[in-house]
Amino acid sequence: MGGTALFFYLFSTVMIGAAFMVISSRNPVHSVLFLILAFFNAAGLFVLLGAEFLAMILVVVYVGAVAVLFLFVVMMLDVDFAELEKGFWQYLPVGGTLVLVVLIEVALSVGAWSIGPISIANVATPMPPGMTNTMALGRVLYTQYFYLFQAAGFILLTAMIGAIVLTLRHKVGVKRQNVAMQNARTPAEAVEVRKVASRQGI
Amino acid sequence: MLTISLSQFLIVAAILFTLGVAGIVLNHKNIIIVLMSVELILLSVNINLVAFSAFLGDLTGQVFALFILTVAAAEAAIGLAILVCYYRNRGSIAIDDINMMKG
Amino acid sequence: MYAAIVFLPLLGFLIAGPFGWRIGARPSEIVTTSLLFVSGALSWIVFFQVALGTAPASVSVIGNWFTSGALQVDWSLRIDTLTAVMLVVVTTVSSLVHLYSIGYMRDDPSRPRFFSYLSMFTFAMLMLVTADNLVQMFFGWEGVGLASYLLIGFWYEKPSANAAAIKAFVVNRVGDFGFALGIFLVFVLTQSVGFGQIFAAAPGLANKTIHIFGLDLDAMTITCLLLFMGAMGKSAQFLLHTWLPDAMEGPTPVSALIHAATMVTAGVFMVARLSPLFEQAPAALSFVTIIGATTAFFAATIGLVQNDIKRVIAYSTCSQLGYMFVGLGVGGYSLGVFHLFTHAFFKALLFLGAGAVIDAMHHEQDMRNMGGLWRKIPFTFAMMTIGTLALTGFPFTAGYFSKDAIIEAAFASTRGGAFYGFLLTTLAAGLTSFYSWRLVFLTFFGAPRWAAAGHGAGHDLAAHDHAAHDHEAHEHQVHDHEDHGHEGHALDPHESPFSMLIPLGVLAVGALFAGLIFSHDFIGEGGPEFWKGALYLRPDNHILEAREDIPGFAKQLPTLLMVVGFLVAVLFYFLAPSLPGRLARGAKPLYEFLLNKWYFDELYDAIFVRPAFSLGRLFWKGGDGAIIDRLGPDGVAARVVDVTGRVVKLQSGYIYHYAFAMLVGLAAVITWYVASGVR
Amino acid sequence: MTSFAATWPLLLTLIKSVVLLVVLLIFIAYVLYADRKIWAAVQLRRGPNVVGPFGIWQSFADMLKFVFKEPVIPDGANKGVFLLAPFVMGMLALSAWAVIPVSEGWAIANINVGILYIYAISSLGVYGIIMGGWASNSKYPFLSALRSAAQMISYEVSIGFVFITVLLCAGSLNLGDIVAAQDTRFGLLGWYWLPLFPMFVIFFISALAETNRPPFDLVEAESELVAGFMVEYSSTPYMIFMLAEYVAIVTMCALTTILFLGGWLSPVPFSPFTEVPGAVWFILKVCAVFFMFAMVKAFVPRYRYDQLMRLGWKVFLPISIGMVVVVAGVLQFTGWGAGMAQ
Repeated sequence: MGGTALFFYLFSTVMIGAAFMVISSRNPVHSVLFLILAFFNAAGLFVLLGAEFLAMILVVVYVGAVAVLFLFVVMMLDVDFAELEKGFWQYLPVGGTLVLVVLIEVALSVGAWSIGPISIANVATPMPPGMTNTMALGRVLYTQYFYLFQAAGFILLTAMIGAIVLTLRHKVGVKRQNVAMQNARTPAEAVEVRKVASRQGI
Repeated sequence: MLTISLSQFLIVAAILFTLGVAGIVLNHKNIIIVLMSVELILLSVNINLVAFSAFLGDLTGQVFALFILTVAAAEAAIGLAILVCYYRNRGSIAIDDINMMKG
Repeated sequence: MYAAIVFLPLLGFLIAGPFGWRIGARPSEIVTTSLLFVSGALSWIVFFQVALGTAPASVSVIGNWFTSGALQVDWSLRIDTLTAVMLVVVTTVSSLVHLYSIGYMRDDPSRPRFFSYLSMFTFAMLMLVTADNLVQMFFGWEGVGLASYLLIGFWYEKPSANAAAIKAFVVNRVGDFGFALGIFLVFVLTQSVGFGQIFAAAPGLANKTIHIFGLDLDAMTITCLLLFMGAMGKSAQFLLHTWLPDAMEGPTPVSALIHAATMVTAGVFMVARLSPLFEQAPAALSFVTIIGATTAFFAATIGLVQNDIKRVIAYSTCSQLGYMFVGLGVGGYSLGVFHLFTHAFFKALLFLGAGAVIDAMHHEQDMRNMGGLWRKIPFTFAMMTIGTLALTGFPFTAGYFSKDAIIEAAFASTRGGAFYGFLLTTLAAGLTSFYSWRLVFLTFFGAPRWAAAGHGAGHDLAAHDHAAHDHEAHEHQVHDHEDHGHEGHALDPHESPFSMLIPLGVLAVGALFAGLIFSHDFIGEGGPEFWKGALYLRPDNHILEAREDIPGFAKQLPTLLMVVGFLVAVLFYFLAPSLPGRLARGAKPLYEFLLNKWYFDELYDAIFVRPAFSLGRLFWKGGDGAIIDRLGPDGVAARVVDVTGRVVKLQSGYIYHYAFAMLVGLAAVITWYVASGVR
Repeated sequence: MTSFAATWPLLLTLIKSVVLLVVLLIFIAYVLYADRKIWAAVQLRRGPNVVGPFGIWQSFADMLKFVFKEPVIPDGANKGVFLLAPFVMGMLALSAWAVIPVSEGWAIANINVGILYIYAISSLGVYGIIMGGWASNSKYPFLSALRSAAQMISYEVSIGFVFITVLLCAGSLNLGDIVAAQDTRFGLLGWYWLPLFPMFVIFFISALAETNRPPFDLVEAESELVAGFMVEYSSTPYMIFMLAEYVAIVTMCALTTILFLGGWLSPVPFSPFTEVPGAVWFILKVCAVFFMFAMVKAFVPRYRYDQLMRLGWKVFLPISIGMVVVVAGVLQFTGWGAGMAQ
């Protein structure tokens, strides 16, 4: 009984608390760290839901890559973050009320949600029994959703190229190592042997 | 096996979503927080998808969560790259300064 | 062979037009001219076979042009005696003009263009005369109009040439509008535009009425009047004549070819071709007679006082076209066509001779600056004299047969307006004689006014705008020929090159003998065998026979007036050279009236041009600017600017504003969703 | 009783974890000792030899020394993050051991996505470094932390592709299954180091870079940067950093063993060798791999930073991607893949 529920409430509470800290903490570095915490707990929720592959991928992609990126940027940009925090409380009453209204309404509408028989009957890709989550996902991904998978790959490629193009700056005057050239050098070119007359120097 | 119902997951996701929205609406200064809020919103969507997937026994939800992860990663990379460019040009990342469509 | 006649000029045009700049001027001239001569030779063969021989009239269909419902239009060549006559006229004059142009245009830099236009004109004219339906005829009609426009404006550097070209084009549009309406009406009445069906249906349409503008009008009369309107425009008849004198801005060969021998006679040809229709509309024929007679007289009066050598001949052309219409109007279609035929020879001769004079005088066109030229250019003088004799109707020359026949027919006819026609044409015969001889005397006799008097010194009579305008014209030409020397002292009139003199000779032969040779066939007893039904006469139309039986005085009257005109001319310009000036001063209002061409240009300017301008300005400023633009594009644009000016304020550029707006929307949607319970 | 039945698995896991932790830490102590001894031997020194016979208590003496020193926290440092960093690092390093099977079935959590878990955990190692470097509020640690983070992320990519080739061959993400897949009648010749030799080499070198071992120890380059991102750390936090580093090194050794050297399997598949407990073979193999680590540290000169990056992105990444394609192609067209069996 209690184990799963316990973990659900643990993960959920920590995640929501961390998410709240993400948007409210004064220091963006703390925000990023709380974001990481939130993702960790979300991964825990995924494990509870039996989506272990996705949980791991969430950690690898979000925590291992995206959050690092955020951290890099936050740390490297020399910004007076205290200055950036002004105005948060000023807008809280209106914005907060509106957000709260939305939250309550959504909670009301999804609170009594149950899955109807029609939905059960219309399952597109049922989970195959006796197969690990990873393998089942892979089977679907590489067959039924192969083109989407390819498209996702292209999106990533585009994003990579875009990010590089946007941020790459070619510095002038930087000496760079050309390994091929170094390897191609022979002693004949590299070393010059001279006979030096005594007391003359070169 | 689960004693937790679907609607509990949905409510958790809803809370996460509203927190993300609040982060965008309330934050008037720091665009990095806005980007992080977007990530939170996407995370809440992923939780919804995975929860439906688990309770429905349908893998499609997880597949799409995977695609959302892809897009979110791309979005973060591009967004931050733009941010870095912007910072280089303006020396600031305050949202108040980012209100023109031309450089 | 028929197709070759028609399409060889097209071939010449296609070679000299697009490729003329590449192959050079001389090859272009040779190609177009030789193709035209081939075409001309073939035309004479056709003439001998079809008109004089026994070859049957034929219609050969080349291909379908377009088909739309009942309207079927073919490209076809209709060859009968009428066409054969026109073929001969067109190709002969055209080929001679081509040849002449080689000499006349020898210094012009854009000769390939000129020759390609000439060939294109010839092709279009041939399409016109060989047409077997009204639409193809209209095609040729517009084609010659286009060529005319291009050739009048050939020296497009001259503003006056451009203005004349535009004037010709616009005035012709008025006529063409009527022609087009006539074609529509014909189609409405007969469900066809092919001549075969139209002519077959024509007798059945007599006395039929159509309901139009709340009136019941005689269908054939309306149709023929509309068609005749086209002819009036093209043939420069009274009211629509104003473009022809201005068209003299074009090079002289063009004047000879287009504005004397061929294109302007298209109206005459059209009426003759459609004789089956006109025969069913006596009222229309009366109108034709009246217009023709008026033109003949009115143009002759203007011709009396003009000083520009080409303009005199141009008004003469106008006048002679009037004769032709009188001939047609009294029912003697063959008379009109015969006069067309002879007129082509002597008028082309006169024009080309005038061109030779102008060439000799280094592009001086004002007769007051000529004089005594007969010693310098005797051959040209001889040719011009022959042309003048033919024009004035000296016995046994071409004009004597054709023109006098028309006057006799007008006397003999009992149709409405026939006597009016007789009266005016007879008077005009005398006037013709006067101004023709005046031209000859001023140009070739008397003291040479070109040697001593510089250019412009001869403007003893009131200088007026068109003289100034001519001045401008030849000044331009002189610019092109700087080496000729323009001032009087360097002027040495010389005989033209052979390429110009040979056509003169050939045409002179035609002018002298065409009437003598062909009058029997065209208008005499040989007529029926000659025409073979190409011209339709109603059974009750006996004008050709009646013409023979008129009283002697009526027969001799034109000749008598011709002699009187000659004698007056001798008096004015040989015996008492001071007389014209005194007369002009004595009857100044009349003189001015004639000199200003009955004030037609001013009248049209006041009636049409100025109101059209002000109407256009009204529409432009008031209609387009104040209403359409203000309420339409400008107004919409201004409102858009206003609205966007306000909307822009919503676009703060701040992300959180947008996010907030989205959140509000989201909240509203969810609230509605929850409240209405939509599941 | 019911509550005991319910909490028993949890309790069992806890006991297992504690046992593993203790054994691991003792093992680490002697790994450290071995590292210093080997290095000294190569350099013809004697190494630690004072505390106890042959200096075998040296590591414990060091630990006591660190623990009893005063922790110094720099002024202006972000205190929370500063103290959090070493704990994050140590915790992550240790948590990787939750899924490593020391012998058949001897794993605390035998999860299906074991290798992915390891990958995720190792990719988090960078956080300890970044947090430590940033929280120190000092330029040198910060720069060092950024370089270190970049280095780790770079080599993680090729490690990921190495994992993929192994996974393709084994057909499972479970570490136990991967070892089981290497259990052939060819003994040590059937382990993956031979068929995947290029990947084995790449993995070994990448593991060095991933753990900041020489010749890739640019982060803390003793002779040049003093201690890299750990400059401001002292006493217990410093010790935990060091501990975490060595745990990570041993983790990499264990991973090399599992992926390429047959885990707990006997090198020759017949008695009496198969009678020896799997854990013994496993520990022996881990020690052998660590010996290679130590030897590399001793005799390979340090890389320059740009050369390091070049090696990672321009040499290893293309080779490993190419190998993924080649291996997948071979498996597809020969049908050798264990994963294909299902």
